Amino acid sequence: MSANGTITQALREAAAQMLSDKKVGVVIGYGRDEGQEFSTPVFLRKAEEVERLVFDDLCFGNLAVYLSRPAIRKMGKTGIVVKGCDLRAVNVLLRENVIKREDVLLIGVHCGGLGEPRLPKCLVCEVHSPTGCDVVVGEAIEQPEVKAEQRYTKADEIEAKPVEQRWEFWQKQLSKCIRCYACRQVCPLCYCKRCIIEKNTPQWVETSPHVRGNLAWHVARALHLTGRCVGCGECERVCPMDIPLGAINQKMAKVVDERFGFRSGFSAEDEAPFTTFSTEDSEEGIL
Amino acid sequence: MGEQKLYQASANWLKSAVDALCAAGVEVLAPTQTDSGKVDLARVTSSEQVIGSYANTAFPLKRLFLPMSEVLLKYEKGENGDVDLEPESAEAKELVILGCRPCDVAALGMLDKVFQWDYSDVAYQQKRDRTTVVSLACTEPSPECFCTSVGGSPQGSEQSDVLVFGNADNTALMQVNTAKGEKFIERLADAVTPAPEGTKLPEPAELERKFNPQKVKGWLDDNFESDFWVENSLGCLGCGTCSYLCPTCHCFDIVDEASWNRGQRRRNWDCCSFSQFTLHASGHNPRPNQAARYRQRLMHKFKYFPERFGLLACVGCGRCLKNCAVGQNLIADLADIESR
Amino acid sequence: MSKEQQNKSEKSQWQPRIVAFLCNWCSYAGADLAGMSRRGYPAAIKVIRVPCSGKVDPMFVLKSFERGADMVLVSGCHPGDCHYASGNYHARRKLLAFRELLDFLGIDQRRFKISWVSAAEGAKWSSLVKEITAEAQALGPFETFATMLQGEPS
Amino acid sequence: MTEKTIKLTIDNQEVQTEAGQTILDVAKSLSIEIPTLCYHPAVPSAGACRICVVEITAGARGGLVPACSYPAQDGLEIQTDSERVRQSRKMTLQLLLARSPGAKIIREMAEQYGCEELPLERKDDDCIMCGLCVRVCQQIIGTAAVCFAGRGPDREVSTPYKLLSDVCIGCGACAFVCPTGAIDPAEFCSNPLEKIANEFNCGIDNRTPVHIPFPQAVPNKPVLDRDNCIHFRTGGCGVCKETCPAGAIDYEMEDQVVEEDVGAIIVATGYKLFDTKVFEEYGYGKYPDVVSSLEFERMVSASGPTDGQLYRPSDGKEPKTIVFLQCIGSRREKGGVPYCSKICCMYTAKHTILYKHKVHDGQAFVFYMDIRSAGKNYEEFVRRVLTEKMATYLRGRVSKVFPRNGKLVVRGADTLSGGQVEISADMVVLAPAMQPSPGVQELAQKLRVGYDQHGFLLEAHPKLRPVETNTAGIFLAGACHSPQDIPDCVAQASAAASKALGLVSHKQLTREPTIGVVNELSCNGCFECENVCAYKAIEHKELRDRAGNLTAILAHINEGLCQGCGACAVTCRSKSIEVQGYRDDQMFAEINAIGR
Repeated sequence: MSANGTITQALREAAAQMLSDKKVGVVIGYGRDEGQEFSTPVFLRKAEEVERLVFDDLCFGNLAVYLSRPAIRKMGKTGIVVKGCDLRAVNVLLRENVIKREDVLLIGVHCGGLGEPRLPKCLVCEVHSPTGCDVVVGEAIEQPEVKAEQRYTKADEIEAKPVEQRWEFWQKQLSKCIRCYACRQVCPLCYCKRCIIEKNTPQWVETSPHVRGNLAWHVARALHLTGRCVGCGECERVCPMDIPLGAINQKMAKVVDERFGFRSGFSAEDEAPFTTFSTEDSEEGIL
Repeated sequence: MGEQKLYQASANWLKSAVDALCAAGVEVLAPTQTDSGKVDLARVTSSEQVIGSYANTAFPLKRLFLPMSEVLLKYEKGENGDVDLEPESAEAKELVILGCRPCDVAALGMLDKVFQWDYSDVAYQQKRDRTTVVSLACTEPSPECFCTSVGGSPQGSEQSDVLVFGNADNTALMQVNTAKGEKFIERLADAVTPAPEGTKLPEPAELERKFNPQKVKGWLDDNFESDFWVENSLGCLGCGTCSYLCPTCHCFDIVDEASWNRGQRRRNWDCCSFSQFTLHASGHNPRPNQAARYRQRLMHKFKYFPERFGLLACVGCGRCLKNCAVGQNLIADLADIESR
Repeated sequence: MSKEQQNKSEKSQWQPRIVAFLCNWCSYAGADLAGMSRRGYPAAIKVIRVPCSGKVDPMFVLKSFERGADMVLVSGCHPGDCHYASGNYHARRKLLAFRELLDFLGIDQRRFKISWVSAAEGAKWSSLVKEITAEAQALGPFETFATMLQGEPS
Repeated sequence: MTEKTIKLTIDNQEVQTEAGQTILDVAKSLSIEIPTLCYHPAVPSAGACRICVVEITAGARGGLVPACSYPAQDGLEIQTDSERVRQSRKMTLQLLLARSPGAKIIREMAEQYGCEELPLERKDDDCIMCGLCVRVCQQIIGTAAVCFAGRGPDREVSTPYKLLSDVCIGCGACAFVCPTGAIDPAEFCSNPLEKIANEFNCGIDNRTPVHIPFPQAVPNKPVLDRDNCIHFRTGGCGVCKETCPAGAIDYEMEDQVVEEDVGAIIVATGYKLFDTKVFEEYGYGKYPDVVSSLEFERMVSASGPTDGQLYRPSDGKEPKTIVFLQCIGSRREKGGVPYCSKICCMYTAKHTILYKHKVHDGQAFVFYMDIRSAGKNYEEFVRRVLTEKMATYLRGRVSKVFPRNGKLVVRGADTLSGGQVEISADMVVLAPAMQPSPGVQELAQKLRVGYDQHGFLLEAHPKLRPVETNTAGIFLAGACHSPQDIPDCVAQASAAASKALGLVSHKQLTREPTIGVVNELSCNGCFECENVCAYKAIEHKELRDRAGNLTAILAHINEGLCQGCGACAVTCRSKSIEVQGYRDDQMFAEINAIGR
């Protein structure tokens, strides 16, 4: 049996066990829908349904997005299949009191990377093996060293352009945005009951999908995710207009990494960079 | 097809069309390759830019008539306190769309119903009036396509001024449906000749029917309250991708964007999947959860719209299932409904 | 008059619009002191008082650009002197990161200034405003933002 | 009448007293003076020196007895100054004089009793072998570091084997009690105490570890300097406690951090003087006769270290020529401070008068920039100094002070005559700039009040709120705010006190309503606001449904604690916190007005 096949089997067993033991009200995992280019989320309520569960090379999604969804929370304790990268999002949710640890049952999967060719995020993944899960399935995977300069290559690439070209680039990219908000909806950390975009007294961000409004929206999104974004790349994957949103988030991740030595989601106990400060922070550029 | 006329076009018809139209100062939109590798309608000035083989464009035609964001009027408060109102004047320039697909064109019929129902929407109608739609019959439907399930056809000519049946050797058979279509043919000049009497249209591409909308509606009529809505919407994230890429979805929001003394009123797309779409000022939300919003979307397309206008609000283009972030599958959902 | 000269004179006619968010306790008081000390500074600056530089949301800055500001300044107490103990430290983190974001998106960083001006620094305020006004004048209108709507899709 | 009451007669005065007292004690109570050397009230008497002898004429076996140790008895008749007594004392003193001719007290006593020098071998040893030091060390301190050693002519007070003592705790009690000043623990102690400079007198003299900090101290009571007190350093000594008649010394008392809830704070941290050492050309710290104005002030003070005698620190001679230099650091952008220290002109004028008062034939010079004498009667005061020629005022700066032939040469410019002047002076007095006390910035940061680049605290408004700060309830008085003289300080202190009373005399406190408010409809309960709140004003509010089940925990802002800084509002991503008065719609309205 392939590695993924073994994981699938183990996941089904674990899910069946916890569902029949009534330890959880629902297990969120991946399922296969032929005709889809990725494995889609499935929500299992009964042990008999576990055959729907799979783990394969196409489990791109970050299921942690569902942890804050009221419809899911109503079902009781949630079992959720998490890759190492997804776990980083869970850590942020824990840190921000969105979920309580006792309300989730984490089913960790050792994951060496997804997609063919591998997704860019998988190439620099530093959490092949999830830690702190309740159940872990699969064989532990050797964690290759990731150098600091590998982490933000996408942002680096854009940064290398002169400022005028960056403006042109983003003007072109952001003019495509149709404000479907898929980037927001798929983000596990965009859990606000009321998004800033929906605050209209006053209107923080223009809702019209013109460049000015789009720029404001993506700036707001980037700022709200600064020091929080775990780089799962879902926003970019789901963007129907193929805007390289991940690069913006990556830029901000780079900023907090370089300025404050902070990387999000590696622990639920971290202090987020924008909720704390150091008197030693850089003063450069202040008049 | 009584009034329809058939023409034969030579292999260089596309080049002639683009050249002739551009020379006449007509704006031409045709499928082109986007920088991210997709195919989408864009302004062209040369037939070189036009992409030949594609299942469908990334975006439906809708945004040409109901733009994502459209200025309806502008206003400015003068020194003396008077307010100057200036309705936005629509582009009157003639526009020809070359090579859109029959499903997207058919959707215009639904939009027409909405925007000309009790009041003729000027902004919409002006755009409709200036546009000639030259559609291209489908020969290779994509796996997501299901126009036949909703009463369409890979070579449906509904709302299309000219329907083109392309051949492998780039020659084409053109079916002209309207006066605007006639004008287009005239512009092609030598590149077209009337088809010989008795020329037959090619057989439409085969596309399996995946559900029966009548049966679906039957179930919808009786099952406003059903676990189906909750169970099938668990994965839905509530984004607007399906609606915004849908050729028939037409909900909009009107906003004023004003600074100190001047501003503009805009019509922007909106979407019933958004949690705030029906949020009342009181704080009450009649569609309080994603299940209710998902139900609304299906009900609107397959029950309410047909009840009001006698048309399904779905043309089977398959964009919603192709682009859904979580793989929500409308065909599967409707097939499920039918099986209930 | 040559075209160049004309442009030049038009440019010197043109007054930049600089939005300044000043914390109530230091920079606003510093600007006040400049006035009381009869130290002049260019009227191009439009002051918006905030309780603390830590109250300046980066979106305020962006909004100012949207509304036609050619330059935005956020000014607070010197580090360690915040009336609210740490507001300026928070501001420093957020605003400098925000400035990097603007730069990344292709927006000229020179359009967004951050400064520390204490309540005793009327002279610094006056010279700072003169300096940045001259810079804004040299940079010219912030057309990047002013013309952004032209790229609107149809 | 109890048995213990006894009656005796001293110098024909009848006296009733209790048993257990010595003749010396009784005589003291009658204010009859009996000279002593080896006696110290804190140390048990030994009758060693025989200076205190008195004559018993009746009531016991007659004869000479030492008053310090002979018990008072019923019926005694005593003469303290009879011929016999005087003869005895004279003889004793003649012998002591031969041994210790250098001891001041012996010389004085010997003179009093008309002693001539005897043709004896002079010992030239100040120690009179009274053993008071030995007794205090053994019986009071309990250390026994020194003792008599040797026999006969070799007898002396010494440490064992005359080695440096590591037993000696360096308390100095021996030296303190020694009548002749013959003993110095520094000579035999392996760890002697350093002299403690008297801070109030600018270190001109020394003080003991127990001291009254300054003459007008409130309360005017001695304090124990723990860092220097031998008891706290070694656990020994304790003499002060033994000898304090009021029993006021308590070594167990600890410094306490006192926490008080107060309604108002008045900051009156005063000033320090500019460190004039940075101006090497004036030679302060290098030449002992260059002193600061504050040192001069102490020197000429009647209650100062020299009892008002003015003499040069270097050689103790009276300075006949003195030069005062003003604006040392003041009004000096480079190396100094740009502001005027305000008080120097006036006190320098006063110093010239004081100088003239002390040294009638002395000559004073003042180098000044301008004379700033704004204030009631101030100009008149300076005018008097000038017209009465108390000092010669020279308008100009001094470029250098350097020694020459035992004098200090002051070289400077006289800008009025346009020439260079050189004054050969005995003493130079510098008037340093006034600066805020050290640590005032840290204090200001704690109190969250502003300060300027010099460290002077900022008032809320220079004209309208001069004694208030921007932080409610904190007021300023005195030189922490700016250089001020005494009347200004008093006026400001009175104003600050009135403001503080005005604040605390109300039952309810009125405060600014500009505080944060949470919108509970959109609050996510992420509590990132809590992390940025410097005032711990964010509370956790539990929301419950009608059945009492917990439905959510949301942020709530404590109205009393919130100061309205708005850090939470910016941190809140869902924009669920707004600061009243600075609401987002208000902010945006202001921003919108730019496009006007």
